[in-house]
Amino acid sequence: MNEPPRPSPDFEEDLPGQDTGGRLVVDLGAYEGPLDLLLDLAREQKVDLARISILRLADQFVAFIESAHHLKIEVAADYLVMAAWLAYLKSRLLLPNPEPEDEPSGAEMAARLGWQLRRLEAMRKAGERLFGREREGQDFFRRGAPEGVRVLRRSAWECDLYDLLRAYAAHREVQGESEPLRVRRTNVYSVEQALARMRKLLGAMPDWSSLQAYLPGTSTDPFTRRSATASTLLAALEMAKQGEVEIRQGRTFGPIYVRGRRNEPSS
Amino acid sequence: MTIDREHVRIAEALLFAANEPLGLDRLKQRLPDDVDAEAVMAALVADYQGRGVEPVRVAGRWMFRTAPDLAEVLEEERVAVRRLSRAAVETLAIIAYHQPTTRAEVEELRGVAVSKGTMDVLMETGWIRPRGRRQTPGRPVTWGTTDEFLIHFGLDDLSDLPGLDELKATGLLSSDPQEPGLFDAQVNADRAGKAD
Amino acid sequence: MTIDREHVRIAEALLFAANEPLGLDRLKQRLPDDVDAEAVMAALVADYQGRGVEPVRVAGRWMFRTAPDLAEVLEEERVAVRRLSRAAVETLAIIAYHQPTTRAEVEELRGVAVSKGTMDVLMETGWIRPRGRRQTPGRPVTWGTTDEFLIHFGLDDLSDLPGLDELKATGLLSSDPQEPGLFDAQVNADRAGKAD
Repeated sequence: MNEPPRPSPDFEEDLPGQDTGGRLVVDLGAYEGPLDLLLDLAREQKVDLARISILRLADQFVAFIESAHHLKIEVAADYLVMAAWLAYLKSRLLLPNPEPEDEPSGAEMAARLGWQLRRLEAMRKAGERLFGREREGQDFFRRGAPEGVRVLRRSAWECDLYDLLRAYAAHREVQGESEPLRVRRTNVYSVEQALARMRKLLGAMPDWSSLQAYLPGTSTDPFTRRSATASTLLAALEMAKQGEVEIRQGRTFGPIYVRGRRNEPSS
Repeated sequence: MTIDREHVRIAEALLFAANEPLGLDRLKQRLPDDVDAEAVMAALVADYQGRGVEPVRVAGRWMFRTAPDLAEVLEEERVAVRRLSRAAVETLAIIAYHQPTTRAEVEELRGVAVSKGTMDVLMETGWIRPRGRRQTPGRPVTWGTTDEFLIHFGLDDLSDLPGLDELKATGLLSSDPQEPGLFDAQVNADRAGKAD
Repeated sequence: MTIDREHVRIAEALLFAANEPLGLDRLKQRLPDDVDAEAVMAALVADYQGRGVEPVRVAGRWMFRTAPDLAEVLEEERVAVRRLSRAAVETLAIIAYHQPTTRAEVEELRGVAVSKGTMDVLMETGWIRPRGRRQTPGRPVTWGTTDEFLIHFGLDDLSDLPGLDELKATGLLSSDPQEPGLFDAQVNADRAGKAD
């Protein structure tokens, strides 16, 4: 771990705080915060970070900040905070008692700082190793002009049997209403038939008789029966218009009665 | 003349990574001066004989392309599930129940024109097919359903399509087209009169 | 088991044609059902041993790429990769090794605020992505790396990150010291040194 930082092709190595001829050149701008500076100073101890002397590091840091101060370099607040904290840590480490009960011991604080530096160091190295790998676009290349996989779009149509049957049923319903007489023509009892039958029966009926009495009695089929009812009614109305019969109905939907027109004047 | 395998590798990588076909001149630029680029390409072509991709010369320049006989493998089907329109479902139903039937008959039954789009969609489903021509003036095409139709709707046979009575029994068909209620009231009234 | 050359050809053509790395599942889709896609890929890898291009597995999927030792010849193909700042490299490394991790955790580790510019640059590379939110007060966004990150650095899986095992073993990926005893010794050494 104490090897000198390996220059990486991807970023410029910062070389701040160079000791040129005994004169410290301070360039705080090159550091990424107080931890970065601490790490750089720790490297100067040239030992494994796990064995770094936190006391010595604190001295180095404070000295560094002081020199910056002497050179009237504006020092960012977080560096000053770190310097103050390190001074406090140093005092805690050197004066083992009395340790306040409610805060971590000086040793714990030092341990945490050492750990933080090791973690940062580890990540810095990890970044370097990552970027030291063979990389796409630098060391290897993808297919320059991939043909691509042609996409054929196909539609799958969704429709189940229920949809189909419902559609047909709906269609039949509509159709049923618009063409009600389609299949019934053969059973229709025509108005002409009804007229002929009424004229034939009229003489035989004595007085007011129910329209029902004029219906042909042969069919029990409800449709034929309804058709005959309608036609007989129409025939009766037609005959009434011609003056051949009289029609009477006591109430709405009540029974309809028919009788032959009396030839003698009613007056 | 022996070909340096390294030069073939270089040509291979260059062709692979290039985003447009490479001319021999470009290849020569990357190879040592005394190398016969044509021979290198010939060696590369030989290497790829019978493989899934191959170097080909198009308009005097080289490129890799996939072997033409594998074209089908390189097609990906994306299936988009779509719902049939109401008009299409109804038309399909009428064709299924009345086949063979003509478009004019479908239109007569539905009371509206069947759009070309509807027929196109139904053809696309693979569920209907032309079945012949009716021997009437104009010899219109008649339509029917396909085996694909039976498979899709889980029917063994066309006769498995439920009849009108069965539709009514399932409640799908609510009113009976054979029994319009037009005269019911009067008949009942008649009956009531009869009972007097 | 013998490998059908035709299946190798198909895999080869697919990988060549694809715009992105293909997973084994995609390959299986194009091969007959009973084909061992892994064995097919192993055969393809063997075929390309020592060639100028090679199939490699990155981000758990397969792609063809040029042989890394030919990098110099392909210099002209090189894309101008933006030089990342030290802050960006460090931030990327922290995100890669600690993912999912929050910006606050990155800041804590580096002891300095992460500028918006750094995150923007990393997002622009396509190597990091938001991965969700941590279920802690403020529900901060967590970050992780993308498949594009793995492809770029030629990694098959995040577990292949260089030095990951060592970092895990030393506990350096956790925020708390794993070996408190070590530090006691060190602090005692400090005191001893001071006493000299």
